Amino acid sequence: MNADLAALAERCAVLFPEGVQLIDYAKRGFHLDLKVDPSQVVEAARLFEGEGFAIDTLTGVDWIKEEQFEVVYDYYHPRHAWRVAVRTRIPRDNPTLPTISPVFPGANWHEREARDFFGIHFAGHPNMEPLLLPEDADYHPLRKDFAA
Amino acid sequence: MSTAPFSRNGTPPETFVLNLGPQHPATHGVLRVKLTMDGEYVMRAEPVCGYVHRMHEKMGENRTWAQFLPNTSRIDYLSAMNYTHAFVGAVERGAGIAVPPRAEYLRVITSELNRISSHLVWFGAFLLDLGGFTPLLYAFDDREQILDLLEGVCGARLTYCYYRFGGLCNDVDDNFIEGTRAFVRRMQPRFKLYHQLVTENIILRKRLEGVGPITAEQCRKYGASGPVCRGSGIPYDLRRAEPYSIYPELDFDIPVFSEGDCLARYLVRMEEMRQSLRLIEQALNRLPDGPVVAEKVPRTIKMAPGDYCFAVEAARGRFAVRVVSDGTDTPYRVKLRTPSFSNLSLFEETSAGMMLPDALALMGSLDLVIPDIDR
Amino acid sequence: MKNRLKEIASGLGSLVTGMRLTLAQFFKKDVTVQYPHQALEMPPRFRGHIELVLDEDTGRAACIACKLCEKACPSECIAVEGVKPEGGGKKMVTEYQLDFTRCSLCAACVEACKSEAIRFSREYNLAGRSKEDFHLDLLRRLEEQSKEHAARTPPADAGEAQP
Amino acid sequence: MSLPEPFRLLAFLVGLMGFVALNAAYLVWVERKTAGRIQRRPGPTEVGWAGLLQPVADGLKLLSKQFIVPPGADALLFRLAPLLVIAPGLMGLALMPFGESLLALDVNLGLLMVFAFGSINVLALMVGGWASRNKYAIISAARVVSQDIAYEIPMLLAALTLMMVAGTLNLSEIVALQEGPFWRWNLFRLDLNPLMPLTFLIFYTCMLAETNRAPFDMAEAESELVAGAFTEYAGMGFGVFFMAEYANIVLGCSLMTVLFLGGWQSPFGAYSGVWWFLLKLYFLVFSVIWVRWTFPRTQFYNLLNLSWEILIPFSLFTLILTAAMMKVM
Repeated sequence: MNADLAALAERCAVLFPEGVQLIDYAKRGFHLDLKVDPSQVVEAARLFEGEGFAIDTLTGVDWIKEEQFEVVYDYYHPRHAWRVAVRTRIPRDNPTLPTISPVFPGANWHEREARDFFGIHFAGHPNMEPLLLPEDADYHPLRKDFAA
Repeated sequence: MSTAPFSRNGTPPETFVLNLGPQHPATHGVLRVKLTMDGEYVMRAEPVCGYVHRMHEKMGENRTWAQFLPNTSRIDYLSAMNYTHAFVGAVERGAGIAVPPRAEYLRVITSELNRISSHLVWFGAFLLDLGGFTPLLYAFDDREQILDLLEGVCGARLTYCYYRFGGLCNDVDDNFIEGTRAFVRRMQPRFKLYHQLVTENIILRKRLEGVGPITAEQCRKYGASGPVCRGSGIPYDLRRAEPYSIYPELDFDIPVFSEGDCLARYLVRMEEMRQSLRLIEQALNRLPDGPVVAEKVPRTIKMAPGDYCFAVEAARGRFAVRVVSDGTDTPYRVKLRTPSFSNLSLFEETSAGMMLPDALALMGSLDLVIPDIDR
Repeated sequence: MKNRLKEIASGLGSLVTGMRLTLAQFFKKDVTVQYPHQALEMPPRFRGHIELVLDEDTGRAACIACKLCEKACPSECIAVEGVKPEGGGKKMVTEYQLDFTRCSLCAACVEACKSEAIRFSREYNLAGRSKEDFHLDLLRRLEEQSKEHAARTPPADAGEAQP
Repeated sequence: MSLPEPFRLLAFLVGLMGFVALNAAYLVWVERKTAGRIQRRPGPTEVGWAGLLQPVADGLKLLSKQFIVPPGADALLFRLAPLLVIAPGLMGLALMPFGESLLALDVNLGLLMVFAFGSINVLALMVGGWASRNKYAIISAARVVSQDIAYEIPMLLAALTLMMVAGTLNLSEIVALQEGPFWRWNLFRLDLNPLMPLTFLIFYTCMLAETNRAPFDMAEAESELVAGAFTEYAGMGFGVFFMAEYANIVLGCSLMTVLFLGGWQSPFGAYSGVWWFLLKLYFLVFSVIWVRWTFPRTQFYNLLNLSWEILIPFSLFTLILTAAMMKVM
């Protein structure tokens, strides 16, 4: 099983020079960790979509000390049960990322949720209204500097 | 199966917007679906959620690890055990706490009991959506047995806070074990009753066969998991695909149907209840003695910085907790990946062109729990 | 045409079995408990709201107001005040407020308490007209219970003081 | 009891209204008790002994509620719909031969009139649904129309078979013809129509669909259309719709008793009387309630296919078969 996983890791290392790590599942809960430049997000999504991966979720983390948002895309493979985490870092002041909803329509809702909680704007997203917060919500609760 | 005669000889259909309002018998919770209807046919269904949004993820950030435990059983109150198992697993994985075998076995037994009680609620509510009222009462009659068992063990009936980091909060007593064995014996004839009364019923078959087809491709594109993707031919069950706890040691099989219609999802869940019974029986036979909680569990959890995931096969599908820790005693970020969120996201695409009762049958077969969507 | 007839026949068959089953259930005893007339017995580990434990020898609450439970509670519903008696010895609890509207019954406080001073009561008939009804003063409740308990001391009650 | 003509009829009609009101009230109690028994729970027990006063309590509650006409609704039609719904039930029962002389109107075309009144029910539900300007009600009104049309035809064909077997449309004569032990009843007259039980089954299914009951309750599908055509009705408006539903059930079941089970004829030839009629009637009503609490709801297009593809061909076939048998015999 991990022979093809290692092969996949090589292919990613070629495409995404920033960093590919094979992770021990028992320790961290996923198999492959990928650091990707924000502009290559769609390319990574297309690569995994081609490999037969499914979209799992999109996690935003607010690293306020480094003035950065970290966005982690999770993909899993229904047949081989691999789990891949693709990470990107975007500046905190005007956080924008290209949308991957044409590749994975499921990401549409996850991106709207990230916009609600962090204010990350996804360029090219079909309808960027709030999903879980009221329509007129201009606050972003999951930011560390959000005063309740 | 009904396909909509949308463009009658070219003239655009005059549509009207029907609010399957936040308060509606078929939504089983506070979910609003804006239906653009052409007569009886649904042209576009747009779920509007957020009515039960409580921001569990922010609560995770300003409570210590142990204080977040009660939240986990309130995200999806129907499979509270599995959800606590995921959070407790993530913290144990991060802080490196070992769990004694007896605790692992009891976790599997209580999680599977919780799965059966959740499927029984789904079975009753799904039949209610289709107009059959009586099976709901029979299902709840069985579910009462499970609730009494779990109440005897941990004192709560729905939002159990039973698991702790490193094991359980207290051990089970003998009448829990006797009660569970009696429950397993009692369920066999009950399944036969459900099978004859409901599964073989011609009206129900006509109501579910070929209704609401979801393709494996759609499941992959939207990340649908649990019985929804197993009904469309994807044999992805976390207890086998990403084994955790002692599931690898127990032998059970994963029901998979490839038609992808409401009947397939219905049969998957009915078969899953039988498999859970098998699991409980095996786990009960092999229940080891010994402590129920690890010895040296630190009062305040210290975890190396970094992020840790733990995923669990809840009743509705894959529930994953991603915990990001910065070494302090409160989590830096708690991400809750809930199955109903992804399962509902494919409703818009799959319900286009269906009639209203079919669309509601499809929504019922997705087995949605609304607080699970909004978190 | 042939299998259509067979399908209709099997369809009718399934309808008849359905009717037979519900008629069979019709004649069975009902399974429900008529709540106001009959009440269920709560299991020993049932989690009602927490209550203070009566310390047998001192006749007062066993709580030493160490505030461990107050710190452990995720939703800050416990407020404890204590005072150190002049003659030394353990602190005495003077005030124990529980805001039961926010409590999620997670047993964090009961487990945090080192001196076994609080436990879960088996109260479930908790109807109240306003939220203030659920700001419970556990100390006063304990005193009332011990007074009641003292009033009918002769019958050896199983230590389960029902208010 | 020989009152002059107009007063006799008046007394009968008042008696019938009392019968329908009592029926509507206590059939609700029977339904809730039966549903309870089937679902292994006791049903209403608090109000009065074993809940017997429950219908009275419901009635008082409905009477005390205000009859609100929703804004923008067509006030006249909104108020007219409940009247239109209860009328056919009453008029249909007026033609029913309850006993030897217990008959309000002895009309030669009794069977035809009952069906004529039966079709007003569709109009009333549609008017009620349309007039309350509520999207759910409009959907349900549309469903009622297509459902009842689809089920009127097989019902008429089955009634036609009966008419050929009995040779007359006068209900009391049909009952008189079925005199004698129970194998003289039309249901068991296989010599005239070997498929008589099938016609009985078709008639029963169509009656269920006509009264929007059980597997065919598409109009008032509570889990989809909230309350169907009478979502917007409150107070006695809803009460009348409720009463009309039970009046229609009683009308349908009594029609079947008259046509198939020999009306007030006793099964062993002697002591015939109105009690046999009521016994058979309430057995059929019990079966309608029993069916409701057993089956889920059919899907709309299955419902129509069931009628156009199965019921109509079968009833046509029995009609032709009966005609052939009559010719041969």
